[in-house]
Amino acid sequence: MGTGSIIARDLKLALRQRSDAAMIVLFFVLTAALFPFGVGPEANQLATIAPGVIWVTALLAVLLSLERLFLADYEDGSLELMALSPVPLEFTVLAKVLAHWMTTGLPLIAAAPLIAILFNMPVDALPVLALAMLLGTPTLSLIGAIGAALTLGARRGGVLVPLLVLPLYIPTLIFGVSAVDAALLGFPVRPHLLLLAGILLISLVVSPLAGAAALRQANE
Amino acid sequence: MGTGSIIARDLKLALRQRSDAAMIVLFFVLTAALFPFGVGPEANQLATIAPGVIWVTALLAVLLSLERLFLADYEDGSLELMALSPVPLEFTVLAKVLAHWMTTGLPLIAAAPLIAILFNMPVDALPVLALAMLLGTPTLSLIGAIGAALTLGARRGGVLVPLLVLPLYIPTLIFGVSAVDAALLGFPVRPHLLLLAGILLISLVVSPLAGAAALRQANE
Amino acid sequence: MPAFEGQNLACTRAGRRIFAALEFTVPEGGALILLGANGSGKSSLLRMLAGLLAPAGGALHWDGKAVEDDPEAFQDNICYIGHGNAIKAVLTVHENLAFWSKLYPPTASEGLEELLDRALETFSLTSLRDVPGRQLSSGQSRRLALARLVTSPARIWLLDEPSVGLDDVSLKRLETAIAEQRAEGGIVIAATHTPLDIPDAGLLQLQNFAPPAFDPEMLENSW
Amino acid sequence: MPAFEGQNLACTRAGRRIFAALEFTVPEGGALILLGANGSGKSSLLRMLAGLLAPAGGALHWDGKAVEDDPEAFQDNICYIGHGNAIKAVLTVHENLAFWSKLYPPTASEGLEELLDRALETFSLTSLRDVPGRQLSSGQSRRLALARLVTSPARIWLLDEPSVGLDDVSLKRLETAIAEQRAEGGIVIAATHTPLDIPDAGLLQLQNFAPPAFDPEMLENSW
Amino acid sequence: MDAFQNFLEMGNYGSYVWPSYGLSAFIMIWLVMSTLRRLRAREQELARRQGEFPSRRSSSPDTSGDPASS
Amino acid sequence: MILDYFANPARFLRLANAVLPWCVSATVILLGVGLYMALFVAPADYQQGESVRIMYVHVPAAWMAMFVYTNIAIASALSLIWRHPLADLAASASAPIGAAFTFLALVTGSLWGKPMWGTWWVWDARLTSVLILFFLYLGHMAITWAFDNPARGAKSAAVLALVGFVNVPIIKFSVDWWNTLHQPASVFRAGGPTIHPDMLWPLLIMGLGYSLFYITLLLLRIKSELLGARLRTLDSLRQDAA
Ligand code: HEM
Ligand SMILES: Nc1ncnc2c1ncn2[C@@H]1O[C@H](COP(=O)(O)OP(=O)(O)OP(=O)(O)O)[C@@H](O)[C@H]1O
Ligand SMILES: Nc1ncnc2c1ncn2[C@@H]1O[C@H](COP(=O)(O)OP(=O)(O)OP(=O)(O)O)[C@@H](O)[C@H]1O
Ligand SMILES: [Mg+2]
Ligand SMILES: [Mg+2]
Repeated sequence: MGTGSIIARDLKLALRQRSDAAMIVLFFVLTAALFPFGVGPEANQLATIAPGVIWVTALLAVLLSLERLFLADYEDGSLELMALSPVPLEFTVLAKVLAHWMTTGLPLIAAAPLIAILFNMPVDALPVLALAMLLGTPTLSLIGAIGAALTLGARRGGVLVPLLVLPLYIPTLIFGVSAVDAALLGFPVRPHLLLLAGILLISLVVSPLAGAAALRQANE
Repeated sequence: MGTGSIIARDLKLALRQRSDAAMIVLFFVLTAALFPFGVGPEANQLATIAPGVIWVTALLAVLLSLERLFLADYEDGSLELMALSPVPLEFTVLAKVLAHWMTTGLPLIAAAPLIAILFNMPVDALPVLALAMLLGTPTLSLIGAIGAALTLGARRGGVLVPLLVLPLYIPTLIFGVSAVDAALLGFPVRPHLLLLAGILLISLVVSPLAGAAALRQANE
Repeated sequence: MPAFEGQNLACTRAGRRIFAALEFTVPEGGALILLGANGSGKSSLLRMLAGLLAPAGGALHWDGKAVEDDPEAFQDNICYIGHGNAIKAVLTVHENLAFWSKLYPPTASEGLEELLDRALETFSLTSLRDVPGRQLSSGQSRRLALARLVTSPARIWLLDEPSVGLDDVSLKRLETAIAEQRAEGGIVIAATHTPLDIPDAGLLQLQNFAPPAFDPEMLENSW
Repeated sequence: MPAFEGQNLACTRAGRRIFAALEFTVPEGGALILLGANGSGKSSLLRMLAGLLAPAGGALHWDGKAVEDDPEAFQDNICYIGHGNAIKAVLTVHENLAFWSKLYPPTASEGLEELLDRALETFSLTSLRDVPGRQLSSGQSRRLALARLVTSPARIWLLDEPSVGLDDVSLKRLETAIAEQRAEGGIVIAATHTPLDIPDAGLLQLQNFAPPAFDPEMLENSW
Repeated sequence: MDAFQNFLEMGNYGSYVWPSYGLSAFIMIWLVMSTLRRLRAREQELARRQGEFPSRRSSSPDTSGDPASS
Repeated sequence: MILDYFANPARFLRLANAVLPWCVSATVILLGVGLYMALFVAPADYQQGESVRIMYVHVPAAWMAMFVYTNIAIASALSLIWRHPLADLAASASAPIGAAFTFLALVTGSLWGKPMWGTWWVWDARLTSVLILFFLYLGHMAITWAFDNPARGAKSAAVLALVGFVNVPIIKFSVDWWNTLHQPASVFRAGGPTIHPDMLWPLLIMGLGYSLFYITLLLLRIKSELLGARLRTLDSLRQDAA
C-alpha cells in the first residue's frame, strides 16, 4: 500500500505539475521538428537519422525530468519522511522511478511512431522501435535515478557524478539505435533486444540498491 | 557594481556546483557522438549532417539548463530581494543571462570543434562554426531566460519552457546551420552571420525587458 | 509629520479577498507590529508594502508622496526580510552577505569589509564567517538573513516573523538593532506571533480588516 | 521502567564536534524539551534520534533494547516533524496529508477518511481542505505538517521547533495534542526557543554537553 | 447529374478541395458550438446559484418599497 | 481613453449584447455569399485548374492567423500599460480562435501543396514561420491557464505575445526576403492587388466574412469569460463563508 501510494502521489504530482502526457508528446514533436531545420529536409537523410533522433530526444526528455526526481522531495523535507516510513527506501526509489517512467517513458513510446512517420521511416520498423523503447526507456529512468540521488548528497562527488552516470546510458542508446537500424536493414533484431532486456534487468536490481544508499547519505 | 556582483555570484555558484555545467557539456558531446550510430559511419553523410547535429544538440543542451536559471533564486527568496534592489531588474536579467551563457554557451563553443572533427567536418569551416555559435548561443540564453522567467510558479513549469522557447529558437537554428553549410559549400557566409547578429541584437533588447516584466509577475 | 501611511488598502490573492479598507500610519522613528491569526494577511501586507504584491485597492504614501508615482525610488527606502532566507547553500556566510550588500549599496561612511564584519558581529556570526550556507542551523540562517539589516541603508524595515528560530541572545540583539534603527528616525514594521519587545510600537490587528461578507457590486465588477 | 534513553551520545557534523557525552532518559508518557542556543545541536540530536544521522558515539535504547540492533523496527515508533514541512505545492491540503498517512499506515480503529478529517479539524485546516499547498501561509503550512501527528500511530514524537509560525489558537491545539499523546503513554521530545506549555517535561540544555575544548587523544584518534 | 458529378470532381482536384472546405467548416462550427456550450453552461450555473447571494434587485428600494408586489 | 469607458463589465456586456445580432447576421450573409461565389462564380485558374478554389478558404484563414495574433499583441500592450482587464480577456479569448485559423491555414495549405508542389510539406520560410505561429498560439494558451491567479496568467501571456509578435512580419514578408516555393502577396501589397477581379472579389468577401466570424466569436467568448469571473467570485465568497 505504501509503495502504491508513492506511485500514485508521484503520478498525481506529475499530472498536476510537470506535464500531461500530451505536453510531453508536444515537447517530443517540437524537439524532433528541430532536426529537419538542422539537417535539411531531404526525405532519405531524415529517414536515416530518425532512430538516432528518436533515441536522443527520449534521452533528453528523461534527463530533463529526472533532475528534479528527488530534488523537490529533498528540499522540502519529504525525503526524510520517506526514509523514516515503514516502506523500505529501495521500494520508494522503485516507485518513484516507475511513476517517472509512466509519465515520460510511456508517452515517448506512444509518440515515437508519429515522429518516425514524420521522418519517413518505413512502417515495418515501427514495432521494433516501440519494443526497443519499451525495453530501453525504463533503463534510462532507472540509471538516471541513481544519478539524481547521488547529486543530492554528493558534495564531494562534484563532477564525478555525471561522468559516472552518462556513460552508463551509452549501451542502452547504442543497442536501442542498432535494434531499429537492424530492422531497417532487414537484419535480425533479437540479439539487440535481448541485450536491451539484459541491461534493463541489471539496472532493475542495481538502481534501487544504489539509489537508496545514495538517498540515505543525502539525508544526513 | 550591482550588476557585476550578480554576474560574479552566479559564476561562483556555477563553479561551486561544477557538475551542472559538466553535465551540459557531457550531454552535448554524448548526444552528438550518438549520431554516428544512428546514421552509419560513412564520412560524407556524417559531414553533411554535422552542422545540424551540432546546432540542435547545443540548443537542447541550453534548454536543459534553462530550468535552473531563476528557479533556485525564486524558491529561496533571492529573487524578491533582487527585484527590490536598486539594480534595475532588467540588468539583473542580463547579468544572470551573461553568467548562464558563460557557464553553458562558452563550454559548448569550446566543445563544438571537437564534435565537428569527430564528424569529419573540413577544418576550414571550423572558424565559421565557432563564430556562428558565438553569435547564436547568447541568443539562446537570452530567449530562454524569457521562458524560464515566465513559467516561475506555473502549475506545470517543466514542460512549458520548451513549448514557449523552442518556437523562438528556430530562426537562430536555421541561420546558424546555414552559415556553416554555406562555409562548407564555399558560399558567402556574411549574410547568415549578419542575420544571427541581428537576431542577437533584437533579443538583447527584448529579453531583459520581457524577462524583467515576467519576474515582476512571478514575485507577486 | 507622518512618514509612511497606507489608506484603504485591499488585498486579493488567487481570487480570494484577504483584507480590505486597511489603514495605518507610522511616523518617523515609529514602529508597527502586525498581529493576527495564521492566514489573516500579515505576510501579504508586508509584500504589498515592499511593492512585491500589487494592492487590489487603496494607496501608500511615503513622506506625503504617493508611492505609486515612483515605486522604484520608494524601494530604495526598503529592507524586506521575508520568510525565505535567500541563502545560497554553496556560498559561505561572508559571501552570502557580501553579495546582498553589494546589491544594496550601503551609504559608505565605512568600508564594505568593515561594515560586513560589523553586521556579522551584530548577529554573532563572526565565527561562522567561512562556513558554507548549507551547514547553518535554522537559527543561524535566520541570523544571516537579519544581518542584511545592518548593511542596508534603508529607512523602512519590513520584517516577516524576524524572530523565528532565534535563541534568546539573538532575539535581544534583534531588538537592540530595531531600537537603534528607530533612534535614527527609521521605521520598522514587523509581523510576529511571539512577543517582540519594541517600545511604543503601534499594533495592527489584521483580523479587524477582514473583508465585508458580500457586496452586491462585487459580482458585477468581477472581470 | 524507562522507555527511551540515550547514553553517551556524541555528534559530529562536517568534521565539527557538536556535542558529546550526552545522556537522557524519557519514561513512558514523559516529555523532554531540548533547549540551547542556535547551533548547539538540538536539530542534530533530533535527527540522530530519528535515525537520519548516525551518532559519532554512544547508544540509544528503546524499551530496554538497543536501537541499533534493529533500526527499522524502531523507526515504526517514530513521528518526526523537522524544519521542512514536506508539503507539495500542487497537491491540496487533503491530498498532502493523505499521502503521508498512507505511507505511515495508521492503526485502523477508524477509517482513513475519518482520521484525516479529524487531523485537519485538530489543526483547524478543514476550511483549507481543497486549497493547493502553494497557497498556504507560513503558519498554515506548519499546521499541515503538524496534522501528521494526529494520523500517525507512532509512540515517540520528535518535534523540531513545532510552534514556529503558529498563532495562539494553534499553539494551544498543539499543546493539547501533546498532552493527549502523553496521556496515552506516548513520548514527546521537542526542541524549542519559545515557551511551550508541556507539564512536567524534562529539560535538556544542549550547551551542557558541548564537547571538551581539546583532548590530546583527539589528534591521535583522528582518521 | 453530370454537372453535379463534375462539380464534385473539381477537375480531379476534388480529393483536395473538399477536405479543405470540409475541415474549415468543421473547425469553425466546432468553435462556435464549444463557445456556445460553455456560455450556456455558465449562464445556467449563475442562475442556479442565484440564491447564494442577495441579488441587487431584490434589495433595491423600488421593489422592496412596494408592498403590493409580494 | 476607450478602455475607461468600460469601467465595469456590465457596460461591456450591454454593448456586446446590442452588437451581437448584427454581427451574427453579417457573418452568415458574408460567408454564404462568399462560399457561393467561391464555388460557383469564381473561374478556375488557367494553371492550377479547379484546385485554385482552395484559395478561398486557405488565404482568409492565413490572413486571420496573422490578424488575430496582431490583435492579441495590441491587447497585450494595452494590458501591460493600462492594466485593463478587458484587454486581458480579449487576448485570452482570441488565442484559441487564432490557433484554429492557423491550423486551418496549415492544413488547407498542405492540401493545396500536394497537387501543386507535389508534397504536403516543405521546410521553407513561409510554411515554417506559420508553423511557429501555431506553436506560439499553443504556448500562449498553455501559459494563460498555468497559474492560480488568472491575472498572473494573463500578464505572462501578454509578455509572451509581445515577444512572439516579431514572427508576424516574418510571415508576411518571408516570401519577399527568401526564396520560397510559396507565392508572394498579390492582394495586400504595395502597388495594389495584381489578382484578377473575378477571383479578388470572392476572396475579399470571404476574408470579410472570416473577420466578422472572429469578432462574433470573440464577443461571445469574452461574455462567457465574464460570467466565469462571476462564478469565481461566488466560489471565493463561498470559501470565505467556510
Ligand atoms: C502549409 C502550407 C502553407 C502555408 C502555411 C501557407 C501560408 C500562407 C499565408 C500565411 C498567407 C498569407 C500571406 C499574406 O497575406 O501575405 C498565404 C497566402 C497565400 N497562399 Fe499560402 N500557405 C501554404 C501553402 C500554399 C500553397 C500550396 C499555395 C498554392 C500553390 C498557396 C497559395 C497562397 C496564395 C495564392 C496566397 C495569397 C497571397 C496573396 O494574394 O497575398 N499557399 N499562405
Ligand atoms: N548539514 C550540516 N552539515 C554540517 N554541519 C551542520 C549541518 N547542519 C548543521 N550543522 C552545524 O551543526 C551545528 C548544530 O546544528 P543544529 O541544526 O543541530 O543546531 P540547532 O541547535 O538546531 O540550532 P537552531 O536553534 O538554530 O535550530 C551547528 O553549528 C551547525 O553549523
Ligand atoms: N501565493 C499565494 N497564492 C494565493 N493565496 C495565498 C498565497 N499565499 C498566501 N495566500 C493566502 O492568503 C492568505 C493570507 O496569507 P498570508 O501569508 O498573508 O498570511 P499570514 O497572516 O502571513 O499568516 P501566517 O501567520 O501563517 O504567516 C491566506 O489565506 C493564504 O491561504
Ligand atoms: Mg506569514
Ligand atoms: Mg534547529
